[in-house]
Amino acid sequence: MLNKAKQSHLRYLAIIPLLLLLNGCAKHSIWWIFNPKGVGAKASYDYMMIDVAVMLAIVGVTAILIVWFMWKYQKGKNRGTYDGKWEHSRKLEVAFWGIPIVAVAFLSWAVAIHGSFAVNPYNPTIITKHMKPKGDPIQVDVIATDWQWLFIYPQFHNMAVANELVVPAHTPVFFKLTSTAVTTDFFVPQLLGMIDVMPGMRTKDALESNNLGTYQGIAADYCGAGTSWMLFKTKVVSMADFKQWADGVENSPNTMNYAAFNRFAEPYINVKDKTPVYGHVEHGLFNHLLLEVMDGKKWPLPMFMTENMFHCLKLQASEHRA
Amino acid sequence: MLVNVPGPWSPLLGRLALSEIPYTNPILAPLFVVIVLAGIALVAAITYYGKWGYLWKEWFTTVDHKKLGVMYIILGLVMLFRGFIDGLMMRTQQMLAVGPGDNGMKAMGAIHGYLTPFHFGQVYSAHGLIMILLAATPLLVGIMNIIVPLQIGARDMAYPYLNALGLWITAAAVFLIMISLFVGDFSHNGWFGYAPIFELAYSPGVGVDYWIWTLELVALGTTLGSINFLATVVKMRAPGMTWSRLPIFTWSAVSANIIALTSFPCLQVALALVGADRYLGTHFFTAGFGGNLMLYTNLFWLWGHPEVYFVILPAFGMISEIIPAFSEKPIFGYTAMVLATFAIAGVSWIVWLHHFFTMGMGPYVSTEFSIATMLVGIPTGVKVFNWAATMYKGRLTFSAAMLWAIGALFLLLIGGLTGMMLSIPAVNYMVHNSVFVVAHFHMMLLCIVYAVFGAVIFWFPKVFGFKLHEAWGKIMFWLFSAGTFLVFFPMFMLGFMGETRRLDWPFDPHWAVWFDVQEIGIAVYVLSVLAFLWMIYVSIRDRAHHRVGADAWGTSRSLEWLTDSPVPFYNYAMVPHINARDEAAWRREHGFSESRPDHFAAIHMPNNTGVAVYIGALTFVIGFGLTWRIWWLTVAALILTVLIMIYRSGKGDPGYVISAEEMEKLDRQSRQNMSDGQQHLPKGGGYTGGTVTAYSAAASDQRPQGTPPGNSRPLS
Amino acid sequence: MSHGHSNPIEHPEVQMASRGSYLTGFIIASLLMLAATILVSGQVLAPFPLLLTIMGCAGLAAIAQIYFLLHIDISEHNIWNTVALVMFIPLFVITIGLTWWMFSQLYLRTMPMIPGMPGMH
Amino acid sequence: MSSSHDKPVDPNQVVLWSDDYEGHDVISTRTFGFWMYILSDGMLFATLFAAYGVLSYSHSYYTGPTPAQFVAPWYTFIQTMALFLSVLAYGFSMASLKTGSKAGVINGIIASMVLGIVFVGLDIHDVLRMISIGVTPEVSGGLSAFYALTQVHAAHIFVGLIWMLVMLYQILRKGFTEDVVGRLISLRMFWQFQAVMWVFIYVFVYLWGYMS
Repeated sequence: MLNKAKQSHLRYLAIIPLLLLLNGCAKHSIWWIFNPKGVGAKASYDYMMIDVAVMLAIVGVTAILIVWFMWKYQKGKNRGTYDGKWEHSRKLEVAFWGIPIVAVAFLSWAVAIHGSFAVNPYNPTIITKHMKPKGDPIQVDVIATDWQWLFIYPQFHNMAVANELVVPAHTPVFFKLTSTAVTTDFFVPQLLGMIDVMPGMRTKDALESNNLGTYQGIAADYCGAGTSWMLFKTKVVSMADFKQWADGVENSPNTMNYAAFNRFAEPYINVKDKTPVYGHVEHGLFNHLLLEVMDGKKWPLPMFMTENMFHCLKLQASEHRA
Repeated sequence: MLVNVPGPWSPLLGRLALSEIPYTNPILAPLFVVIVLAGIALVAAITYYGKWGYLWKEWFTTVDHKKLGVMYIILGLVMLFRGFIDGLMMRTQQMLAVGPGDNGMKAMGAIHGYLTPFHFGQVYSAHGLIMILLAATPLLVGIMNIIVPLQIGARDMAYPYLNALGLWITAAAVFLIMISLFVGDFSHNGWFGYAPIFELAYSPGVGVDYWIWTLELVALGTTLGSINFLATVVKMRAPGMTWSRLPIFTWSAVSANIIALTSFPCLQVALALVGADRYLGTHFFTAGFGGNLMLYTNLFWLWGHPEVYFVILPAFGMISEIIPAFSEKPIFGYTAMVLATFAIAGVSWIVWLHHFFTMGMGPYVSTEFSIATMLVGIPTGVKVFNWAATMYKGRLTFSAAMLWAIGALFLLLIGGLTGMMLSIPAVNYMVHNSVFVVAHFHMMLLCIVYAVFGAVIFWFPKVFGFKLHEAWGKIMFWLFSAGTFLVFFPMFMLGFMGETRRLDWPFDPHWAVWFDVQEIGIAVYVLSVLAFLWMIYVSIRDRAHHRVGADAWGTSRSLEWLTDSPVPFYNYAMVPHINARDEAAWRREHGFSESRPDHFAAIHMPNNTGVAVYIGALTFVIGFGLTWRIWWLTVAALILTVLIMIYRSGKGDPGYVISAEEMEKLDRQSRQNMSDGQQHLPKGGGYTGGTVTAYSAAASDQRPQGTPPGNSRPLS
Repeated sequence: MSHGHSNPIEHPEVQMASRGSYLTGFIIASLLMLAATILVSGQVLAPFPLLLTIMGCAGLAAIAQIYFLLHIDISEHNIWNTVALVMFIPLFVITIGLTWWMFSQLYLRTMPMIPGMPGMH
Repeated sequence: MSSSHDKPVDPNQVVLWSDDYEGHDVISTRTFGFWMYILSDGMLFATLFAAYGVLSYSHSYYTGPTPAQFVAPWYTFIQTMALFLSVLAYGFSMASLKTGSKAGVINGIIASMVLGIVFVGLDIHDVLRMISIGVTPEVSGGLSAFYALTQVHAAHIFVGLIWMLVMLYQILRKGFTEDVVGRLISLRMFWQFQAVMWVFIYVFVYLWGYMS
């Protein structure tokens, strides 16, 4: 196994030069941040490019100057004139303060202020201002447990799917997020930025994408031993496909009431990448859990899940849960 | 009041049991054996050579700021190595674990790679904590300890005993985190910890307790140190050392210690409240019962961001000393530099929230903290420009120290560029918690490490009287830089690919190649560590050939280069009178560099004391007792600490007096040692020997003829 | 580090103690605290003006104590203490004020079930 | 800008080594350092105040009691007076130090200690009363913060009392040496600073808590 993996690594080594070119045109690029496929991620990318352009101009010139000084004033080469007493110049000092002040002022206005409101998770103006008339926004309630995601679709028979998010294209999707375990981050690199998912608090985020495809979703903040496995695929599909998919899920016989959720929320590392679906979720589960966590409800980790991972993994291997 | 912990507890041993020693762990058990054997060998060697008395009398009980500084630096270097090993383990784990499938080493019990997620969590938590608080901080405090009193012409720090106490409490923290390797385990929640995962319900073991008390001890040690530095600079400056003549490094030490003094209480409170949650069952950071988990994050970064500047400002100070010395020019824009230093220190207090922009506190708060964060870029930019202008019209010598300083400059440029990206909430949402952030702050922290290596090479001859081997210093620089590039350039790339932090299993196979590159980088880093050790060995072996005079580099500028190398324990036989900002350069240019005092006065020196060592040991016991909930031990150690402190306060320290005659003898001896060592060297000595001649020629027309008056006399 | 050999009693920091000044500080602070206690226990004002008033009392009492008791002034022996205090006060304000502001914004957005906060949609 | 290059140096005037450098002022250095510590302690209180501010919303008290239900303003006012009088007594003791009057200093410190003990006694009594009616730090985040702030202050007072005891012994044993006088001044600042902090705790924790 190890050998095989090593071979594949070597194969990749050969394409380093290609990767360095940052080929942004590739359809399934691995440069997720440089290939935004969602409205929010695209806005963030644009702000980043403005910022990088401004800063690179200053930093680049400074770096070139330093290198040039290093070349010109090297001792013994006599390329430049030495002036051991030159330590002050009013003009230069004004410039030294002025350049960064102007740059920071511009960036504050152009990206910090504008950007904060444009991708404000509670009211992202880039989405809400130009909300498409076709199709109502879709609401998704996100509940993070240790270490799974549960996505509830209140408008679709209150159905739910775990560890997989399916959303229609060209349609704003509004998320309400909370956690029943510990804090983590909800993050789909190509579609929308991170937002904290906190127990006892309800955050929001929004997403709109016009690009069909499957994108990786990540639990971006450390939340315990299962963090690396707390992944979800985000599928952006056409509205017709979405409707069809929703019909299928709604007809699933699995339902999730509070008792079922109690089992679901027990610590579980999703090593087999399972995506169970639930045709119906008890109404008000999200709010109920939010309030219950505020009342001190916990699904604590058993000792062996932190202190003795050997035991934990043996237990997981037996796959005692569906 | 006390919370019941899961698992067994006994009054005598608390939670401690033999099963807490991970002797079955295939990684830790052999390491434990190796360390125990090495320890035995070390103890045996010291005993065999009969050095215990020497170590105890000359080092452990010393209150001399230079020796304490050296011990701080040794402590920092050892922990830098430990932190590096942690980094190596993380890189190796990610390289082995990347991609789907089972390409790990099953034997170790991991699903992927060779570390279990829990063990991996401990490794990176320890890595972060060690690198920032137990490597960078002791290294910087050590260098400040040695240099600041010398630069202001003081005999010692304001409170020499407090200085020793700070060292030994820091050492206690180091012992605590080291023992967590072999007894129990360390926190797995990252070096800054997350609420509520560090609550007892989610971290039932002792790891978080180790983490709390280690941090509390470092915080205590550093606060004591910062009080000492500020009092030293405010109250102990030599005559003529006005504020406008204070060397830049001292200025940066002042600003850094203001930050430390003001910010460390926040850390102490934040961790004490975590402790209260875990020990007393309070609800500060719980999700339920009206607690607020983000309050922890807030209080932590309230300290955490100023702390970042606490470590970077002294590094800026070091760069500001090294670049002028090897550019043969005074620093450009002294006043602007000082203003910029304090501007950074001031702004550092209103930016902490950018560590959790994603919390969801709304655009108004985000905007304020975003703009405040960008403001840091202004003084930092000024500093970089001023360093560049210092090099302009200079005469640059690319000695090893200068290379490290310039390397730091370039890392600062990259770190600044990426920092400005991270300061924008819209961009931050995409890369927050990704390895892009990790790469960014490693650029900044490596800027510190570069400055520290530069400073160690720069000031080593001042402390030990001989230079480090230049060529090996440069080889190490290039190896280290290659390692930096190979490890952190891929990390930036991985950040743009969306890899988040702290993944024990990097799930995307496309990342594999970058992890391989990083692993190569780590291997190069290993070579640079070897080069460092070899540099030390070669330098000590050939020390006779690298002896230096007072002005070791021949182009040095600030006051510390006036006194002999190595610095005698009394620092200055007579306290110098300061005439200019760069006193050493001024005396050299005006022909006074050879002048020595012609008469002496009696001086009063503090006695050595073992009390600091005892209190350090007791604080370790307190930390250990609290971690394992051995209450009798904790209480006993606490009471003993208070009693020792009261005893020491009653006994006081009469100190001892060196009479004027003795002083004269000591001074002659010190001078003799120095010139003996230099006999075979060209005049001016050392690597930049030629410079002195050039300078002398340039300055010869200004050189006053005849004997300098007053109480000074020329030597030659 | 040669010690001054003068009598420590004559040190200016000993000599600056003054019964009158301590008494003044005590009386001012006590009266202000008394006033605040009476106002609060009698609930004579509406909550917000009452809050402002007792905040004022606290501020004045603290300033009186700092000035009359701790000798924070610009005399030669206290100037550095004063400088240090002046540097710290903005930090106290920042620590408490910005934290408070931020969490009020956070609560506003993430705790919809609290009375008076916008409801859940 | 720089004075280092421009002015010509007269070799006959220049002073290179300080003849008359008498070393630093031990008492001033000690009190300045201690003042630094006190300000850092103030930062500690500021952080606790920040925590209290965040945890003093109505939902922070969960379903448990709020300060309005258990704070007794006049009881705490008596505590306030005990502390203020203790500080005053210590101030008078320091005024006696000006003349080197051992008896005056010792009497002042003893008076200050007694009043300090009264303060701590009242505090302990108050805590016991609150615990007896079910107001404990485990009940809610708000109460945790309430207890943290008030009891950290009480712990400072306790440390101050031990310190006073040590100082009494040192005065009797050694008289007014430089070290002892320096410590007495440091203790004065420490004690007075606790009064300043108490003003804020009294007004913002007790009185405001009682109001809301």
